[in-house]
Parts: sequence; structure tokens; C-alpha cells
Amino acid sequence: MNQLTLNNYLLASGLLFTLGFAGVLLRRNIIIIFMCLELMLNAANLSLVAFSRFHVGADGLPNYNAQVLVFFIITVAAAEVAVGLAIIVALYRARQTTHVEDIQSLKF
Amino acid sequence: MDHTLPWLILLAPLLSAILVLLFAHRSKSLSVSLSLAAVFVSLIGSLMAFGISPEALSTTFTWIDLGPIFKLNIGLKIDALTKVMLLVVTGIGALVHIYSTVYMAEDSAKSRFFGSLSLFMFSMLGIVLADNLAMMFIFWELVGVSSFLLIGHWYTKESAAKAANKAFLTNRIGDFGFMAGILLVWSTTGALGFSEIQNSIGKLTENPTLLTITGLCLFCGAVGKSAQLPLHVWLPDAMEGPTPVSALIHAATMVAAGVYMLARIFFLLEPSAIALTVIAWIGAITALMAALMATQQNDIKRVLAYSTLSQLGLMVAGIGVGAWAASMFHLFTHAFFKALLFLGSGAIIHALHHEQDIWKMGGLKSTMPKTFITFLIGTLALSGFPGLAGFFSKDAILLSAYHKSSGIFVVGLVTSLLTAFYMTRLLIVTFLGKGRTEAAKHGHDCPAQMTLPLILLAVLSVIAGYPIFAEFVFGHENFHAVHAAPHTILVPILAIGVFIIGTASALAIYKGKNNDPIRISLFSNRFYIDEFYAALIAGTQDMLASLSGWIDRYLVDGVIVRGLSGAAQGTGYLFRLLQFGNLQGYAFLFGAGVVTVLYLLIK
Amino acid sequence: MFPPITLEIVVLCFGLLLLLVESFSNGADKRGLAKGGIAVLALVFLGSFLLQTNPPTPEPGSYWNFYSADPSALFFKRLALLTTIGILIMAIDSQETLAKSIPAARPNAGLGEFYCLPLFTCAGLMFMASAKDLILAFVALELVTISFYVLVAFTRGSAASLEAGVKYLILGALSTGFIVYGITWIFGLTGETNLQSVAQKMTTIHDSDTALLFAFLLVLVGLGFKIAAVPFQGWVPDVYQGAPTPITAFLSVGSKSAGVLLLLRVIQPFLNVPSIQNKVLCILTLMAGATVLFGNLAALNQENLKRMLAYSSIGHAGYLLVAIASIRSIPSPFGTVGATIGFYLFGYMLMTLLSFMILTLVSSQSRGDDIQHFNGLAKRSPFLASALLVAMASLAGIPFTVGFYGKFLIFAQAIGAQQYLLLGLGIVAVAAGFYFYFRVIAAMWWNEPSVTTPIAVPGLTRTAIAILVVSIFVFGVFPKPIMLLFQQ
Amino acid sequence: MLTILLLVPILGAVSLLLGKGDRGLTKICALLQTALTLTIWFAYDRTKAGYQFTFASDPLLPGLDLRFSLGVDGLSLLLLLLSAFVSLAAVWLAPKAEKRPQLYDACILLISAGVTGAFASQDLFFFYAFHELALIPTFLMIGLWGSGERQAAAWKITVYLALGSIILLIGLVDLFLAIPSPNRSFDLVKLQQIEMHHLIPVAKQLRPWCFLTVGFGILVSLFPFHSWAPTGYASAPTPVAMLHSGVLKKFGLYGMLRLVVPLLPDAGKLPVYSNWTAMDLLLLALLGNILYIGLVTIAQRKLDYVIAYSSVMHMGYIFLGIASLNLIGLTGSALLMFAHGLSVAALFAVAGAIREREGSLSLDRLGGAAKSVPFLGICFAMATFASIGLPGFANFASETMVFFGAFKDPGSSFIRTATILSLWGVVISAVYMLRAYKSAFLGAPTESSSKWADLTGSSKLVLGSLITLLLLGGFFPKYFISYLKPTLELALR
Amino acid sequence: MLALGVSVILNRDPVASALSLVGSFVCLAALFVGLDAFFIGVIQILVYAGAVMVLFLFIIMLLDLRSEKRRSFNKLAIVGGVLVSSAFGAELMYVLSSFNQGKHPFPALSVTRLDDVRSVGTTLFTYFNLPFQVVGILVLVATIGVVVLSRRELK
Repeated sequence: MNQLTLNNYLLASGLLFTLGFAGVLLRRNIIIIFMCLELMLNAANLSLVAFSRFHVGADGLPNYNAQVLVFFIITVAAAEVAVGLAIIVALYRARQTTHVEDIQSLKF
Repeated sequence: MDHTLPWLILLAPLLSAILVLLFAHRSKSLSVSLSLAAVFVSLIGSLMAFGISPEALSTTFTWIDLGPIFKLNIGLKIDALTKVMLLVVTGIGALVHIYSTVYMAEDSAKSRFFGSLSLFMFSMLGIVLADNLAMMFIFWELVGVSSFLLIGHWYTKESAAKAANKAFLTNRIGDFGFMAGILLVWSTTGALGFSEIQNSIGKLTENPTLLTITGLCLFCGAVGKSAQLPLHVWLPDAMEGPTPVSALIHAATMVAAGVYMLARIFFLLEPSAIALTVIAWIGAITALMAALMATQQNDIKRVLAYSTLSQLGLMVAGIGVGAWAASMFHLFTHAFFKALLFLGSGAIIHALHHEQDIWKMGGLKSTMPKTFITFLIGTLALSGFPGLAGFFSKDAILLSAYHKSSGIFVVGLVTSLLTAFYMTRLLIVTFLGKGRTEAAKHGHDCPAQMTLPLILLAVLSVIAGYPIFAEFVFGHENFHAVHAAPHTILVPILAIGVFIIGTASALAIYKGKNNDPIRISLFSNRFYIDEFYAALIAGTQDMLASLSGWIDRYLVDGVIVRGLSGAAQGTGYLFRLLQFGNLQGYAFLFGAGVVTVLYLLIK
Repeated sequence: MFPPITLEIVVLCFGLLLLLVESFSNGADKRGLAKGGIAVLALVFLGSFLLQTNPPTPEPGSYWNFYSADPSALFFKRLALLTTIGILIMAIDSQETLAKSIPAARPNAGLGEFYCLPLFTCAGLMFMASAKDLILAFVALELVTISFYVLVAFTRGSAASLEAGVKYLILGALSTGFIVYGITWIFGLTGETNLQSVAQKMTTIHDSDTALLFAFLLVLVGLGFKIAAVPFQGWVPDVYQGAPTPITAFLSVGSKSAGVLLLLRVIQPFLNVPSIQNKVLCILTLMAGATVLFGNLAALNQENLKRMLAYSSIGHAGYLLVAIASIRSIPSPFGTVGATIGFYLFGYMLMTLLSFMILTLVSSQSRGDDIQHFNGLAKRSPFLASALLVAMASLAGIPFTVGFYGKFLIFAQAIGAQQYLLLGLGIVAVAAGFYFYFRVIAAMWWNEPSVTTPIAVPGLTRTAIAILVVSIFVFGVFPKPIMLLFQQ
Repeated sequence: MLTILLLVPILGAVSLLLGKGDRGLTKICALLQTALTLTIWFAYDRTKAGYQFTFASDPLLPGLDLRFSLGVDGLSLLLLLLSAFVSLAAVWLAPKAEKRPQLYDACILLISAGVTGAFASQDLFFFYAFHELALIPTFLMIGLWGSGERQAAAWKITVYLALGSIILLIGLVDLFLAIPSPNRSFDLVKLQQIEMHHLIPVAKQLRPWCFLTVGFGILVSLFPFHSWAPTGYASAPTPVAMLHSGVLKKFGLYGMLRLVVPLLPDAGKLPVYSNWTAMDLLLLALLGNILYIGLVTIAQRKLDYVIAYSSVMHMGYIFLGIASLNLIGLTGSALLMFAHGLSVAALFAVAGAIREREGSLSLDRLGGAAKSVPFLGICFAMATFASIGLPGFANFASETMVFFGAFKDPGSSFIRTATILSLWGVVISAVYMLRAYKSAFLGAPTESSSKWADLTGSSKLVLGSLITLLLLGGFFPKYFISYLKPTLELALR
Repeated sequence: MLALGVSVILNRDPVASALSLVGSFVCLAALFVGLDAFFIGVIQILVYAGAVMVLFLFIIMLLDLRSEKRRSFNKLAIVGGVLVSSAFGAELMYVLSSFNQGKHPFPALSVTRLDDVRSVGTTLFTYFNLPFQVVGILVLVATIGVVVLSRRELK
């Protein structure tokens, strides 16, 4: 499948990123917004992996630094998800809602 | 000796002024004696000045010293011209001091009065002795201050306070021109001393317009001080001050300072025909109008005040026609008889318990004979009775006017006619007939301290005109300058003629009248000039003031300053509206920001 | 003499130790933990002055590939330490307030964690300060961010705190996304994550300016969010207002300074590329102008002091950006931009900690953090009032305070760089700043207090406040030590 | 020496803030200050130009010649004398504050410390810094003890001055950077030692000139930027009004003399807008001060506003002297600062005394006060005469010099016209001041004014000392000029 | 994959969108494998498609979120969101189109079957050990946070 160029992957990830962003902007449910954020992170991962495949080192192997970074990103994302969901749950307990319009008490 | 003498003359009054105003104001008698002493010191000093060398002696003290580029000196200089003024100022000053001891006897603020009087003496002598324009300006201002103090002596009287302010402000306007003139002179010649300027006069004359402007600017100062049209309005109101003050300041000395100044800088005016013409006509018109006003006044002091105006006008006109010496001569003689008249009127007012309306007087001839005699002499001298001082001096001016410009000459004649007329009117209404009020009936002559000056002045008003005396005072060349103009018999005859006509008509009209048969409201209301000025000031200055006040309050401060701060706050409020608290909204702004910045970056 | 990384290690280990102690100390007063934390941090701070410098040349596998101990790094470590100390002091003072809004079965349960987490945050900040590799930077940044998620939402009993937590979480995650994507691109373009090699590589890249700019933008967005730069400032006021006061202070000092440092480090390579240099600077200028104006004007009529300080912290971010936008190849006679920023942040830390400490005390005792709650403070507690006056004066930039010196340096940099637009905006901003900072002073001294009960000040806090006030003056007159510390 | 002079008020203020000491202590501090200043004044060697009594610390910024350094030369010494006496009067004549008296006194001392520091420091940075020090006390005092629209006034004066100061700060730094690098320094002495003129290339002079002139102009209430002054002074408590209008305001002019004239001499000739040069614009502004503000003053109906506006107006003359750019004009304006400071302080002092007694200062409610309070009357009259420029007072001497200087050699064609026009201001000032004096002190006494009590004892002396200084300066300007001349010659070298 | 992504943001029903998210993650993993990053692919499936998404679903169930039907859409916000995101997409396209490096195909690898698990592992544990430690701390902090935040009442 090497006829696929780097840009194809980058395009895919970019679109994925945009999709995630669009989701963040469009959806009203905080949990889904959160999912969309995960989507954005994964988009980043995709292009990272693509780049790592693209930057083949002197030894002819992919650049593993990037893959390690992907690994870190996944971990961090997981942690973030855990904390985030915990906060959202707490919020739900307090306000019985997970909708953005319902949390606008702090303003101006 | 020679060099300390001027300082002695100048500083003695200052010393007494300081002592009186700062320390001695507790005890009246002490302050009185202090300032008396001071004035006599100056008097003696000036008399001694006659003794010493005929040629000018001068001495200076540097007041501001910035090295070569700029020096302001307090320089004293005694020459023939100065001596005349010295005599007038100190002499009359001394008499007025004596007179005042009684006149102001029961005034609560007697020592303040005498203090200010000394201050006045100091500043007046300063003008007289000044050897440069800057110094003359300094004392010019000081004279204004002291006259402000003296006019406003009874400051609790609203009218007095007003008059004082009026006098000061009107003078200030004149001084504005004076200062401008000084600056112009200095910037072109680079000198301030009279003699230095005279030496480098060439720099001025090479630019005639500048010269004219300069001359007229300087003349403004004289217009203010000597109350010429259009700045004459303060003098009549100045009569609010105590009568001795009127006699000294507003008849004999200060108002004459303008003329003196013009005489001093005559060399500077001479080259500019235009300037001279303007001066001459302003003087003439002042003389005429003032005389006309005088004919309809009922307040004894005001009559005299207007006559002073018109006489000053005559002197200025004299300068204008080039007869500065003649003007000085007239100044000299006029000082005596006008002081005499004022002091006389003061005596009357004193005797009649501050009654000033001549129609409330009458018949005083019998009750206060001494006053009457002296007053009569004064009147005659003023109206130009042949053989008295006024006759000679006025004659000299008319003579040169006759040669220079017939217009001025005619005006002069008319003026002297009117002079004779209103003075006679005054005399008749005040002294002849029978007393119209109780007070008038019980008038009485005043104590010696008041009558003595009258008598002395009367004597002087008789003799002052005669060459023997005058020549001694003026010194040869000046006195001959007085009579420089070729003599014609016509002028004296005309003068006598108008005198006779004026006196006769007055006699005819006013003999035995108890109220004024003629009513010319235009004259009695002084051509409505004060009203016009009031309107003018209200129309221009106060209007502008309130306008700019409004602008400053509502435009500069209100609109601009508050507007800007309001704009800032408004913007802040708008900014805060962006913080509407919606999470997604923030995300949206975030994204919008990203998109814009990215666009800016990659476009 | 010991290697720099010991600092972080000590902090971390002690954080773990505290956690252990906490889990075994049932229901006891948790203040002890915090006090211990303060003590250790203070020790570490002192220790940071006797480190062995000149790190060995990095051999593969050693942490030196990621970790630098250059003066600026040390400087920011110390900044982080001091900040954390201040935060812990505040946390102690606001114990009652916190306890009320933490749903707990037993009194002051959960407070222990609240005292421990800042240590980990601090460690994260310190790692960030030393990070010279994007990966470490990212990880440390995330450590900080996640601990902040927790801390902001910690007092979940109060609706405000939760709301703030959610807002911070979502927007923070968004910015994380951007940062990650940015790092991705940087890596993609250079094949490197180590900043030095990135810088070298970047100069060799030719035909892909747009891509470079794209990468720059992504990073800028992410870090701009952290330092609260317009237009990424949306979260700041709400989160600052909602978060527990000590955490607000921590956010406004810690996360801002870390963000600025990282930004400085990351944009440096981009500035070395001549073809895009101008665009980068232009964008920074625009952002700086917008930020400085927004922050200071929006604060103008803000009634809630915490929110006002939030806006003002946006404003200060603006000033910092002004300095960053004035980076030029020719060094200004007023020292490097880095030093300027370092000093400004130092001063900013002092003033912010001071004002928030006092805010904590006053708001916990007069039930509210509006400006009106400070009415007549001069009567209730002259000490606090004068201290707050000093803080406000310094924030406004009155001479003889650090605040003034910082502003002076920043304006000097801007003038040197001929940034006249920014100067004009800066003038407006400073004037506005005088207005809203002085409103607090006016409230304290002009108005009469509603309640006249005097305010009790715990000893520890009193000393802290005194130290802060003194150092505000001392370094305001004699800034040299700080600057030298930064240069070496 | 100077350090002590500076420390006295500061320490006094601190101990007052700590709750120790009272009005007595304040008075002692003020006396000490005056005594020290007089000692320096007489110990100063006026034959030499340049700074004396210098003290300098190490550089405060690495690689930058910026140090805390004090020193005086003739010019700053004159202003120190001014500030010492005005502070003395301010402390002495300040009405007793019923609320927070200690804070009140501390603020007065702080302000006076600020001005002292500003004039005594020979380093640009601290010269600026000390001036700002007075900002907070002023703010607090106007807001707490002021009268009328006091809080609004406090806000306006504070924010406006802050604006001015920041512009000024930018100007200072810009100036510093405009100096070619080898002799860049914040140290006025170093700047004096090098050949100041044409140190900065002409083309580079305009920008700093504008910044500095606008900055200083705001602090001095130059025409378009004046509107903070009247409201501020009118509603400020007496001591603040005295110190601020008398001394603090001179800071800006002092800066003009210190920096703008010597370092940016040619900027005035550069065109700013079409064929208007910078100097022309400055002249326009100062004409605005003299004529426009003069008219505004005539329109005022309250004594404090009259005085406040008049103090704004007189700034025009000082600027005129500065604009002349020659020794005569500069000396004139330097002396005029001194004279105006004294006279306006005296005026405000009397006005304050009246406010104490009457409660209001609207002219139509006052009258005839000279009968019951002759001393106040005399002082007011004297100060009035001084401020309208009558001979015998320092104002006249200095105004004369200003006029002569401005007329001497037309640097710009416009300046002579401006001089003549500004002469008219002399008339205007006479109009409003005399009117004010008349309606306050002359005329028939009102029933309230007839019951007033005059000043007594020491306060008489203090107020009198201001007048005495004015008279001294009027009779022997030479003496004061001998202090100024070397310094200013150096500035024009 | 993208289609699933679209369905994530278009689905009214949280559960549905969550599931489509899982789907898109799986596809993503496939792409990883296609890029010779087997290990990452596996991790992706395990962590994301497995753990994380289960967590999501669990929470969604726990809070049994209704779909957003009851909510009336805020038209403005929708339009704005679409605009911004599409603008961003467009700009991204532009960037990519001008990104010439990426036009070339991927360089070939030296070896045919590489054991990237070892390589990633070694890199991770040797070279990247410091970040690895920090991540550990991070996870710890996260754990504490979750405990503190999600307990009904702290003991």
C-alpha cells in the first residue's frame, strides 16, 4: 500500500481533527464533546504515526520516538478521560445535567 | 554726597512706608510723624538737588544681572527735567501730608493711609528719577498699586472698592501697551536706558513703521496713567478716595507722570510724524470732551477731576505738537493750582461733613473766607486769568499749537473757554449766593494745618508762571525751549478773549441760581462712555469668559475627557459581554481566533 | 552539592510520603500536612542554591537529553517552589471555607489530598521549567493540567467550583489537542522532538513555510490558552472566579509562568527561520495588543475582586506578550527579553500571591469576594489594608515596587523594538489599570465598613504577608539580584 | 545630607502610619526639613555649576548605568527651598482632620517627601519615581478629606496623572535610547559632563521631544491637558492643594529645563504638521493656557476655582520662558516656578482658612473679610499682587525676564507675536484676581465674615515667611539668579 | 473511519455516537497497522476501543442520558460552529496542498518484518525513562483525582 503518500494520511488525520473540533462546537452534551476531544487526540496520533513511518532513520527503521509519543498521548488521554468523566459525574450529581447551556452561572 | 542724594530722596519714603505698614501701624501719631519726616527728607533732598551741579548726575544699582546679555538696572538720574518733577512731587507731597494730618484725623486706619501715602511718594519719585524704561515701568506699576490702595482706602464702601479696581485695571491696559513698547525698543536698540536709546536711535529710525508702532505703544502707557481718551474713565471714579489723595495723586503728580514720560521719550516720538499727530489729536479730543463733561457735573470733586482730564489732554496735545517743554511747564503750574483747588474743595467737604454736591452748598464766601480767596486764585489761575501761572503755560502750548496745526489750536481755545466757564460756574454755585443747606450755612474755615497749604499753593499758583521763578526751576535751555515757538501777539489776545467770554457767560447764567438752568444729559452723563464700556466689557470679555468657561466645563472636560474615559469603560463593558459564560461559546471564540490567526499567517 | 534533578525527586517523594501519612491519619487536623509541605518546599528552595551546575554532556539514556539546568530553568523552578509555598499557606487559611464545600463524611476529610496535590503540580512545573524536549514538556504540562483539573473542581460542593472545573476541563483538553497536533507537526517537519535539534533542522527546511506556520499556530494556540492570551482567554474569568481561591492564585501564577516559559522556548526555533520571522512577530504583536487591551479594559467596572484579578491577569499576560513580541536580534540595553519576562513574572508572583492571600482571609471572614466586601478594611485591619494597598499599587505600577520595575523593563523593550502600536495600547492599559486597582484602595480607605469586626491574621500568614510586602519594596528598588540570578 | 533630608519626612510618615506621633511630630519633621534645606542652601557653592552634595549607590541594573543617586545644583536647590517652605506652610496651616489625623499628616509628609526626592535625585529613573510616589497620598487625601465632588476629582486627577506619567516614562526611555550608546546614562551629571547639545542627531530629536513634552505637559496642566487641575485643586484639602499646585506641578517644568532644553534643543525647529513646527504648537498650547484659561478663570465664581485656574494659567508664562531657549527666558521661568509656587501656595492657604471659617468659597457669599481678618487679608492681597505680577514680588522680576527672553531672538517667527499676546494675559489675571480679592475681602462685611477670627502666632509667621520670600525675590532677584545662572548656562552650553 | 467520525458528531443518541467512536478507533488502529506500527495499533484497540470507550459507555449508562431531542437547537451556534470548523478544514487543506514533502511516497524499510514491540519498549524504557516516570506520576495524580472527585462522600 505504499502508493499512498504521506499527505493522504495527513489529510485523513486533519479531517478527523476537524471533525472532532466541529463536534466540540456543535454538540451540547458534555460527554459527547469530550468524546470529540478524544477524536482530535487520535487524529494527532494518526499523523504522528504517519510521520514516524515517513522519517525512516539511518538504520532503516521508522522513527520510534514518535510512536513513543503516541504511547504517551494515549496514556495521558486515558488519564484525562478518567478525571474528566469523574468531574462530569460529580457535575451530574450536583445539577442533574450534562448540557452546556445549564452551566452558565459564571459570566461577565 | 552727590550719589547718595538721589537714593536718599527715593528711599526715605520707602523706609517710612515699610516701618509704618509693618510695625508702626499700632500707633497713629508715630506713623504720621514717620511719613511726615520721610516726605520732608525727600523735599529737602530735592531742594538740595537744585543746589548741586546743573548737569545730570546718575547712579545705578543692578537689579537683575545675567552678565553681558541682559542687565536690568535701578538707575537714578537727576537732570533739569527731573528737578522740576522732584520739586512738584515732594513739594505738593509735603503740603498734602500736612493737610492730611487734620483731614484724616479721625480716620480709624490713619496709619494705613499714611503708609500708603509714603509708598506712593516712593513710587512716584521712582518714576521721576528713573533713568531707564524698565525701571520706569516698575515704578509705573507701583504707582498704580499705591493709587489702588489709596482710592480703596475706605474699602468697606462698595463704590470705593469698585473705583480702585477700575483705576487699576484701566491702567493695566495702558501698561500692556507700555510693556510692549519697551520690548520693541529693547529688541531693536538692545538698550533700555534713555541716554543709551538716544544714542542708538538710528536703529529705530531706519524702520519708520516699527518706530511709529513703538512710539504709540509707549504712548498707551501715558494714555492709561494720564487718563486720556479712551482710558480716561477711571479718573472721575478715583475721586472716591480721600480728597488729599485726589489732590496729590489724581491732580498734581501721578496723572502727570504720563506727560512726564512722553517728555522723557520725546526724542523717540519726534521722528515719527504719525505718532505725534495721533498723540496731539487724542490729547486735544480728551481736553475738549472732558471740558464739556465738566460743565455739567454737580459733584465738586468731579468737576475738578474732569478739568484735570482736560488740562492733561492739553498737555498731551502739547507734546503732540512738539512743545514738550511747554507741556512740562503747564504740568508744573497746573500741579499747583489744581492741588490748591482740590485741597480747597477738601476743606469745604471737611467743613460740610462730606457734602460734595455743589447745589447743596453756596454762600461759603462769607463763612469760609480764607478758603474762598485761595479757591478763587486757583480758579483764575486755571481758567487762564492773565498774569497768573496758568495763563503763561497754557499760552505757551497754544502758541506752539498755533504754529503747528490750527485744528489743535482751535480746540485748545474752545477748551480754555469752557474751562473758564465751568470753573466760574463752580465758584459761583459754591461760594456765592446764600447757603442752600444747614450745613452750608454753618461752614467754617479749617485749622491752620489745612489752610496753610492752601495759602502756600495759592502763592505758588500766582508766581509759578513768571520767568524768574520758572527759569530757576527749569534751568535756562529748557525754559527757553518752552518759549521756542516764535511769539505772536494774536495768541495771548485770543486766550484772554476766550477767558473773558467763558467767565462772563458763566456769570450771566449762574449768578444767583439755585439749580442748574442748563441740562445737557449728554454731558452730565459723560457722553455715556462708561455705560458704553460696561456694555462693551459685558459684551466681549464676560461673554467670552462665560463662553470659554462653558467650553472648558462641557467640551474639554465634559466631552473630551469624560468622553474618553467613558469610551474606555464602554469598550470594557463590550469586552465583558464576550464572557457570556457559555462553554461552547468560548470554544467557538477559540476556534474563530484560530481560524483568523491561521488565515493571517498563511494568506 | 547534588544534581539538579534531586529537587524534583525530593518534591515528588515527599508528595507520596504525605499521601501515605494522610491515608493513615484519620480525621486528624490536616494542617500539619500542609505545614510539612511548606517546610520541605522551603528546604528544596534553599537547596536549589547549592546545586552542582554545568551538567555532563548527555550520553544516550541519561535524563540530560530532556532536562536542562540552565539559569532560566532554575529560576523558574524556584518561582514554582515559592508559588507553591504561598498556595499552601493560603490553603491552610481557607481550610474552613474548603471544608464546607467538600462533601465529606468526617470533618476535613479530603483536605489532605488537597494539600498534597499542589506538590505534584509543583513538580510538574519544575519539570516543565527544565524541559528541553517537546515530549517531556508535553508530559509535564499534562501533569500540571490534570492536577489543575482536579484542584479546580476539588470543592465540588460549590456549584461554581464544579462549573469552573468543567469549563477548564473541556477547554483545557481542547488546547491540549492543539498542542499535541502542533508537536506532531513540528516532529513531522523536523523529525525531531529535542528543541535544539528542532531549531537546527528548521533552519534547513526550505519550501514549507506554510506548514511551519501551521505548526507554530497550533503550538501558539495551545500555549496561548495556558497563558490566557486573547482570543483564547475565554475560560479565565469564569474558572478563576469559580475555583477555590488558592487554586486561582496557583493558576494565575503557576500555569501562566510555565506557559510563558514554554512559549519562549518553543517560538525561538521559529524566530530563527528568516522567511517566517516577520509573520510570527506580527501575529505575536497583534495578540499582545488585543490581550493587553482586553484584560485591562474588561477589568474596569468589575465588582467581583476575583474576577477583576482574573481580567487583570489577562492584562498581565498581555504585557508579557508585549515583551515577547519585542524580541529582536539586536539585544536591548535593558537586558534580554528573557530576563525581562523572568523579572516581570517574579514580581507578578509576589503581588498576586499577596493579593490572593489577603483576599483569602477577607473573603473567608466577610463571606464574599466582591470589592464591596473590602469596604473600610483600613478600619478593620490596617495591616491587611496596607498590605493590599502595596499589592494593588505594585500591580498598577507605582514606582519603588516590583510591579513598576517590571512594567518599566517591558516598556523599555517595546520602545527598543519600536513597537509603537503596542506602546499606544499600553498607555491606555496602564491608565485603565490605575483606575481598577485603585478602586480597591478606594474601597478600603474611603468607604465605611459594613461590619466592624477586626480580621484575625494567623501568624504564618502574617509573616508571609510581611515577607511579600518587604520583598515587593526591596526588589522594586534593588532588582539587580533577580536579574543576576537570571543571567549568570 | 540630602539623604537625611529625604529620610526625615519618610520616617515621620512611617511612624505616623504605625500609629506613633501626632501633629507635633509632623511639624517637627517639616521644621527639620526646612532647616536642613536652608543649611544646604547656604552651604552650597553657587560660583560653581554642576551638582553638589552628591551621593550615589551602585548600579541597580546589570549593564545599565542606573543608580540611586542624589545631588543638587542651583536649579534643583531653588525648588528644594520652595518645597521645604511650602511643606512647612502646608503642615502648619493644615486644618485639624477630625477623622484619621495621623493618616492625614502622614500623607502630607509623603507628598513632600516625593517632591523632595524628585528634585534631589540626579538619576532620571528616581527623578521620575519619586514624583509618582505622591500619587497615592494625593488620591487618599482628596478622596477622604476633600470637599465638594471629591471622589470624582480624586479619580480624575489620579488617572489623568497616571496617564501623563506613563507617557513621560516612555519619553524618558525613548530619550535614553536616542542617546548614542557610548554615553548613554540615566545620570544627569554624566549627561551634563558630555557636550549635551547635538549629542542626539537632530532628526532623532522630535519623537522623544513629543513624548516628553506631552508627558510633562500633562503633569503641568499644559493647555489641552489641563482639566484635571482645577477640579482636583478645588476639591483637594488645603495642604494637598498647596503642595500640588505649588511644588509638585513644578516637576514637569523642572523636567523640561533639565532634559528637553539641553538634550533636545533643535526638536522645536522640526515641522510636525504641514509647516507648523513643534515649537509653534507648544506656543499655541501655552497661549491657550494664558488667554483661554485666563478667560475661563474670569468666568469662575468660587474662590478655590479662581485660584486653581489661575495656577493653570500661569504655567503658560513658564512655558513661554522655556520656549525662548535662551538664558534670560530660562532664568525667568526657573525663578517664576519658585515665585508662582510660593504665591499660589499662599493663596490656597488663605482660601483654606476661609473655607474653614465660612464653609463655602463662592464669591457672592463672601465679602468685607479684611475688617475681621486683616492678616489673612493682607497676605491674600500680597499674594494676589504677586501673582498678577506687580513689582516688588519675585513674580514680576521673573515674568519680566520671561518676556524679555521670549522677545530676544525669535527662534520661531511666531514667538514674538505669542509674547505680545501673552502680555495681555497680565491684564486678564489682574481682572480676575482683583475681582476675587474685592469680593472676598473688600466691600461691606457679611454677618458671618464679621465674626471670623484671624490667624494667630506661629501660623502667622509661617504664612508670612512665604510672602517674605516673595518680596526677597522681588527686591533682590540677583541673589536667586546667582544660584540659577551657572546651572542654566551649563544647560544651554 | 471518517464516516464513523461523522456519525459520532451527528448521532442524536449518545450511545450510538459512542459506538461509532469505537468503530472509528478500530479503523484507526487498522491504519496504524497499515503504517507498520503494529504495537501502537494493538494499544489503540486495547486502551481506546477497549478501556476508554467502555468507561464512556459505562458513564453514559450510569447517567442514562437521553438523546438530545428535547433540546431545541441554537441555530446561530450551529451555523457558527459549522462555519468555523469548515473554515478550519479549508485552511488545513490549503496547508496540506502546499506541503510538498508529503507528496512523496513513504521510503522503504530496511527489514521486512520488524519487531517494533521491542524497539518501542527499549526506546521507552531507556531513552525516554524520564518522561515515563513523569507519566507515572501523572497517572497517580489522575487516580487520586478520580477517587476524590467521584466518591459520593469522602471518608
